[in-house]
Amino acid sequence: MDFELSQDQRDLQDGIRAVLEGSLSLETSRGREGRDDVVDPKGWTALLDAGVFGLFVPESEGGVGLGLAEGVLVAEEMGRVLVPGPVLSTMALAPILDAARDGIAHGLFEAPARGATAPGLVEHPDSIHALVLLPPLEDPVTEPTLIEHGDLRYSQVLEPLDPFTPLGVLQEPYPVGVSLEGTSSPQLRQRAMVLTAGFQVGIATACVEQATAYAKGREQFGRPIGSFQAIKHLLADALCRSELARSAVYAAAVTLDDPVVATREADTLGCSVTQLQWRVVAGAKILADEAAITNARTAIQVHGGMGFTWEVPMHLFLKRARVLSSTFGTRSQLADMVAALI
Amino acid sequence: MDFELSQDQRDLQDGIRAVLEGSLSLETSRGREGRDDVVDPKGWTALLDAGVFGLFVPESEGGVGLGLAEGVLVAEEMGRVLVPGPVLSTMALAPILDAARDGIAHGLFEAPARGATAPGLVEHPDSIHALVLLPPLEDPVTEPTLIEHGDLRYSQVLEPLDPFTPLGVLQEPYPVGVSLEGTSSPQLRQRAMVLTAGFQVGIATACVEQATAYAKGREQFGRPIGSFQAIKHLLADALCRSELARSAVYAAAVTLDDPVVATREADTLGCSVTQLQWRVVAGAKILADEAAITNARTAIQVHGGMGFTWEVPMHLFLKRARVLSSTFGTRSQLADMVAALI
Amino acid sequence: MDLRYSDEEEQFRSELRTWLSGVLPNLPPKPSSTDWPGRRAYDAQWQRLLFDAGYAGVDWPVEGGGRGASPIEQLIFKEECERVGAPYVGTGFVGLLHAGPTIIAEGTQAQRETYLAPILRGDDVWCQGFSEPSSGSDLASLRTKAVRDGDEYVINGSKIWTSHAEVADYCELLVRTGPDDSRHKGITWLIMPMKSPGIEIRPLKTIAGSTEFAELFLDDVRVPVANRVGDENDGWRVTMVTLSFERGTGFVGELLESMRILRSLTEFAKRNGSWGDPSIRRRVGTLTASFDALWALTKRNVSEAARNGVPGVGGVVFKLSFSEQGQALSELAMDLLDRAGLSASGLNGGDGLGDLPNAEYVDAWMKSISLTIAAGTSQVQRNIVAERVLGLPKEPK
Amino acid sequence: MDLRYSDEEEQFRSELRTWLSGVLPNLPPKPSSTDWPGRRAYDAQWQRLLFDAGYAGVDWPVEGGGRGASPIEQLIFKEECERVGAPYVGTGFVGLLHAGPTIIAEGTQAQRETYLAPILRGDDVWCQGFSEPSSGSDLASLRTKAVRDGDEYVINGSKIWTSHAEVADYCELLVRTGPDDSRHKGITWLIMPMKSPGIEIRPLKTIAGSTEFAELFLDDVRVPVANRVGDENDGWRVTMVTLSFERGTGFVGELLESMRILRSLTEFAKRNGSWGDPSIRRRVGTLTASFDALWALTKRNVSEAARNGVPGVGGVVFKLSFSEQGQALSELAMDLLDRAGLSASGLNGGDGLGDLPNAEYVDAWMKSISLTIAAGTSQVQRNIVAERVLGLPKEPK
Repeated sequence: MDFELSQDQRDLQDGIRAVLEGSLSLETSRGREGRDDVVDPKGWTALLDAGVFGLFVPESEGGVGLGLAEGVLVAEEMGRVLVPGPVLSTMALAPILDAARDGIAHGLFEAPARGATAPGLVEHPDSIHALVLLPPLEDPVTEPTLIEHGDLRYSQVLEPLDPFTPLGVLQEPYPVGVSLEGTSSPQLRQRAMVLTAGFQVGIATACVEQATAYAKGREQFGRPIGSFQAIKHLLADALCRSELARSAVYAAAVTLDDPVVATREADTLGCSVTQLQWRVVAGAKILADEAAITNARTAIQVHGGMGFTWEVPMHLFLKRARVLSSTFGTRSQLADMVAALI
Repeated sequence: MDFELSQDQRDLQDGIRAVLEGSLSLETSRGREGRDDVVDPKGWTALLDAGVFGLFVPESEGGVGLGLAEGVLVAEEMGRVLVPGPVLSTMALAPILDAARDGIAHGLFEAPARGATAPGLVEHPDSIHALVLLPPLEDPVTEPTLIEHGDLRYSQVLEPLDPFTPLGVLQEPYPVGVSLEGTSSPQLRQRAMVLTAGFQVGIATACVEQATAYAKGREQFGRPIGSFQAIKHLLADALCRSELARSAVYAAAVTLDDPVVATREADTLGCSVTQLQWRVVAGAKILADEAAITNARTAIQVHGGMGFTWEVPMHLFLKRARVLSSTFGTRSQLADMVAALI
Repeated sequence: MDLRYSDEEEQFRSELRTWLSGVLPNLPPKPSSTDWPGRRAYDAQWQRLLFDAGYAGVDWPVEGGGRGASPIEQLIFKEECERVGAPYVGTGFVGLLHAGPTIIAEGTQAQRETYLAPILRGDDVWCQGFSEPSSGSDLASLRTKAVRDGDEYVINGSKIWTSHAEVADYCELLVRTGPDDSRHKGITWLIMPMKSPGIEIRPLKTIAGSTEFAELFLDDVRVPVANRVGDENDGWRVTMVTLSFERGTGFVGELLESMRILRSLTEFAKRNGSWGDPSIRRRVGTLTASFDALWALTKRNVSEAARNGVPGVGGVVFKLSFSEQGQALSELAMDLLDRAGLSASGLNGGDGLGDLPNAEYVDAWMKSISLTIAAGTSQVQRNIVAERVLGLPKEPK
Repeated sequence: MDLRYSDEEEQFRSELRTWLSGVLPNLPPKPSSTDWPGRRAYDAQWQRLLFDAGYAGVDWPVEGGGRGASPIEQLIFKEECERVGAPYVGTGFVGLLHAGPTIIAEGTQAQRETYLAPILRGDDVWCQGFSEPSSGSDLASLRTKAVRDGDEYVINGSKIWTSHAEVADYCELLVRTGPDDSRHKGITWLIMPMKSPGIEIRPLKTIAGSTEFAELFLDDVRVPVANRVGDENDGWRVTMVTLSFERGTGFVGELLESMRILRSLTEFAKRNGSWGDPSIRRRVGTLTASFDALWALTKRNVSEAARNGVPGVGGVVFKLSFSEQGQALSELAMDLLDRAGLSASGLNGGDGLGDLPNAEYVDAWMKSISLTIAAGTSQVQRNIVAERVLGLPKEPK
């Protein structure tokens, strides 16, 4: 057992970070804030070239042949700089769809739970080539369906909360798509959840780092504000949240990757492997969502009035954290799920 | 409108405080810690002489003729020094029972809600002359019944959480008591709730005061621990909790005392006077319970290791706060009640 | 501990109600939040109506041209206006609540004659130039420099968080006239006409996407010495005097607004089915209790102000508590909206019961983030409670 | 990021399991928590069993007589023992986890030969004399004075929070040998035999009513200079060296115990009907996620210790987070117990499903209050995270 990153994993992390710094820094991305098409083609190509979309595709099929453990590292790095666009869905779909592994953007959409009154909001409607529709959570059997972009009917949302996440309201009834035969909806959903949680850990981490840097430099009352305990303790708690969430996300990724680990752990807890998988995935996303949202709030608070300005990017972290926490289960829904599994 | 204390009220407050300092200081009471009879006869007589038990009895009947506004002030002072014994129930019952107004100790016991699995715990079983049984909350019609002490069957609880609150487990079925004709169960319950909330505010306040005093005197790292922001902010938040709860408790008391105020406020909120009364009483107890429990936790934390010793009395505040928060509705139950009223 | 209003107070309320019910139906529609000239005109019209009815400067002393109402009447005034949705003070905010009272207390007779009446009538709009990019919580470190040149001060520097700058006629400005390190002892309070050359206004976008605020850049702006309120280098005291006008009614509008939102949220929860979830109901119940308590605390604060002139401890307790509860309310709203909270514009909920309230709630959520920051961060407020109320020792420097 | 155990690790686990399953059924019943001699005898017997099986000092280096297990094996050892409810280290705590490792690292050859083997065999019990009434968070301010007199130190002062003092043979004692204001630079680490004249032991009752701890009053206690570990005035460094033996497994027992309590609470909630309340279920779900994450964090910390010798950042993160989650767990238990939480002794719940678990939960609740205090308050821990991990500047003094 060695739950630290391997050298290969560290190299991957460094490599992705370098690619993002070069092509998709937050400063670069902010140039496309609020656009219906937030995806910078050059940045997207850099992700493709770095192997992000082929990450989960076997080497025999021309991919990188890695697992979710590596996937969450990549997602985390993307979260740190708030990479815009349907990147997580395209990554998650790559093992299933040839087009996605070639970097052709795809969206992933959960059918609302029965009785839900919220509108069907699809992300990046103008940027995706097709939309994969997941059946509701309570249906683990039905396979996902694929709807071509041309068949989608949606109205653009005028003021999306997150300027990096344009939205459309899907018109009902949703078009009937093509069933993706042989694809497990639960597996796809879990993959998307873990990647989302990884992105959230990146957000949570970036918030701690940037707020810490600000607290070291900003002076009030003749000293750096980071020398006040009130600020120190806000940031210490934030670090605890991101580190705890990171542990949960890494463990969830490894548990999904490695059946030996899953079997042994399920055995220890006295549950089935399926139950264990849902438990660790849902638990990881609860903590990652909480860490991202709360750390972003903390980062705004530490920045004081400046944190409340549009110019300082802290609000973008908070808004994206909100977007991601509303996908594939909110914290309440996931807590219900975990409770139902024990 | 003048929501500050009147001069008479301030005098009452000072007077009661002097009586308590003289006869029922916390140091004095601690001498009877853990006894089945925690009531010090001298202290009890001092309360009787000070008019505590006749507070709500009309002057024409030999009482003091005051209302709940004054009642909560008295309860608050008693909470500050953790007066032991069935004092709140005896006070609450005094307008109904001649014996109670003469200072003969009486207990008040809520019939458990339907389906409840918790044991029927009666407080101070050895000290009370009789027990008044309130019908469950959902029954506003049935009158309370009185059971003489001799008819009670109970087993003593060996380790009550609060050493100032001895407990007995009532054996079922409970004896059939004498109906207190003409007595409104809801009114009696509300009176008991507001007095309890007042006592909790006293606890919450004492915790802030004592922890503040400790933080000024205790030095670590070469300075008083109260000069560290971490401690300051714990105490500032504690003060906010007790002040907010105090406002709610005073307002609830005045609303029950004064039908003109109740009618106008019900009118403003668009509800009935009965609904308004339950709303303010339940709301006050929610905040008072929360303030007492959380401030006691804060006080222990500020005292550090010493706060975890039996010798330092902070744990007694916490334990009593827990006892009182479990009577006449927990915070969850009361929040349900408030929500049902709006 | 008396919550009954006196006959005089009831009469004040009843006359106000009658007047409001007559005047409100005839108001024009509210301009869009980005139409600054429209907003100024709308607010000015409302202020003129108040003026003509004798309600302008209800909290101002009579000698300043106000109504000189008691703190209790001020509370009634704010409560009644809020309950019927009367216009807010809007662009008149700084003039009516801050600059005007300061000039009454500390201005010269000539200044009073010049500036007070146009504020009361709604003719003049004021803005505030206090905070600076490098002086937020620590206002006494402000750097905007004023150098005496004959009968004028020549001012250079920048200000931030200035509301309504685009339409303001005057700015209440704090400048450094003492040495760089003079802190509280080297600050002067000036009236700066906004048409003075050298003022650049740059709108400051908030995270809610709105531009309620602006930055001011001052480049050799000349202000007559006659526009100084109080002595040179005595501006800190002048500013503190203004704070002492608070009568405990500062947040009445925000509190009643929050209570209204909580009611509408409750209705929404009942419509969309989430009322069936006890944890939602309990959050609503607990918030209701907290807002009721804040309303009771407001009455305590106002009563204390009526007795002693200032609201005492309760003011900062209110600010800290309300900031938390206001954020808890908006978090509840976002949780109830779920995915609908991802848009700040209207969305159809598809529940057959009309539009979702999402635009309003999402906007309120974003604005609520500033509750623990604006007008003194909660961290600074907690220090104030700990040191000034509880008497805990100051930190070493 | 590999959570598979190696074949060697699996074999270690499997042998341990076999041994535990053979030895546990034959243990005598546990003595009452107040029977100190009984507890000492029970713990000594268990330690002797471990010793004979080669598991004594599993985390000690081989040269100290221990097993020299890797951090991963140490984790496995603690996990397996906890899962089958093997006895805790109990009165052997200070000797095995603290004094022994310190003597291995810093003691003389003679000290090693004298003290180590009896600890491993369970023959000697040690206690700790570090904290003082006036030195809690700020240990370096300790005042217990040791004055050299020939070949002895003469010691006066008092110590607090000393576990198992009543049955201890030795005390690891920190004393001031430098000037009063010498702080870290004037502290010496001594081995004090508990049978020395001049030691008074006074039990210290905690809020849970138990006397796990005692105060020590030292009146002219004489300790040979030969009992000094490390140089005079170098005791602070010796103490810090001991801390570096932590391999990230420090809280494994407490964590697995919390997970067990959460499972039993869940069963209780299902029995008593409160499982029907979604807010209860969600608290259980969220706590489950948090404890699972803490378990994952433990594995990260142990892995880092296996690589670099120390667990790194994760240790203090674990302590802070676990303290909060442990308290959240016990608050949940108290909420579920409702009125039954008012007694720390057994009560019949009257639900026809057997006794309530109240005594256990109430006791756990009271003890959980110390989580944010003992072994470094959360306030001190947050400072450590902020300054040592995040690199934020220290406060002015």
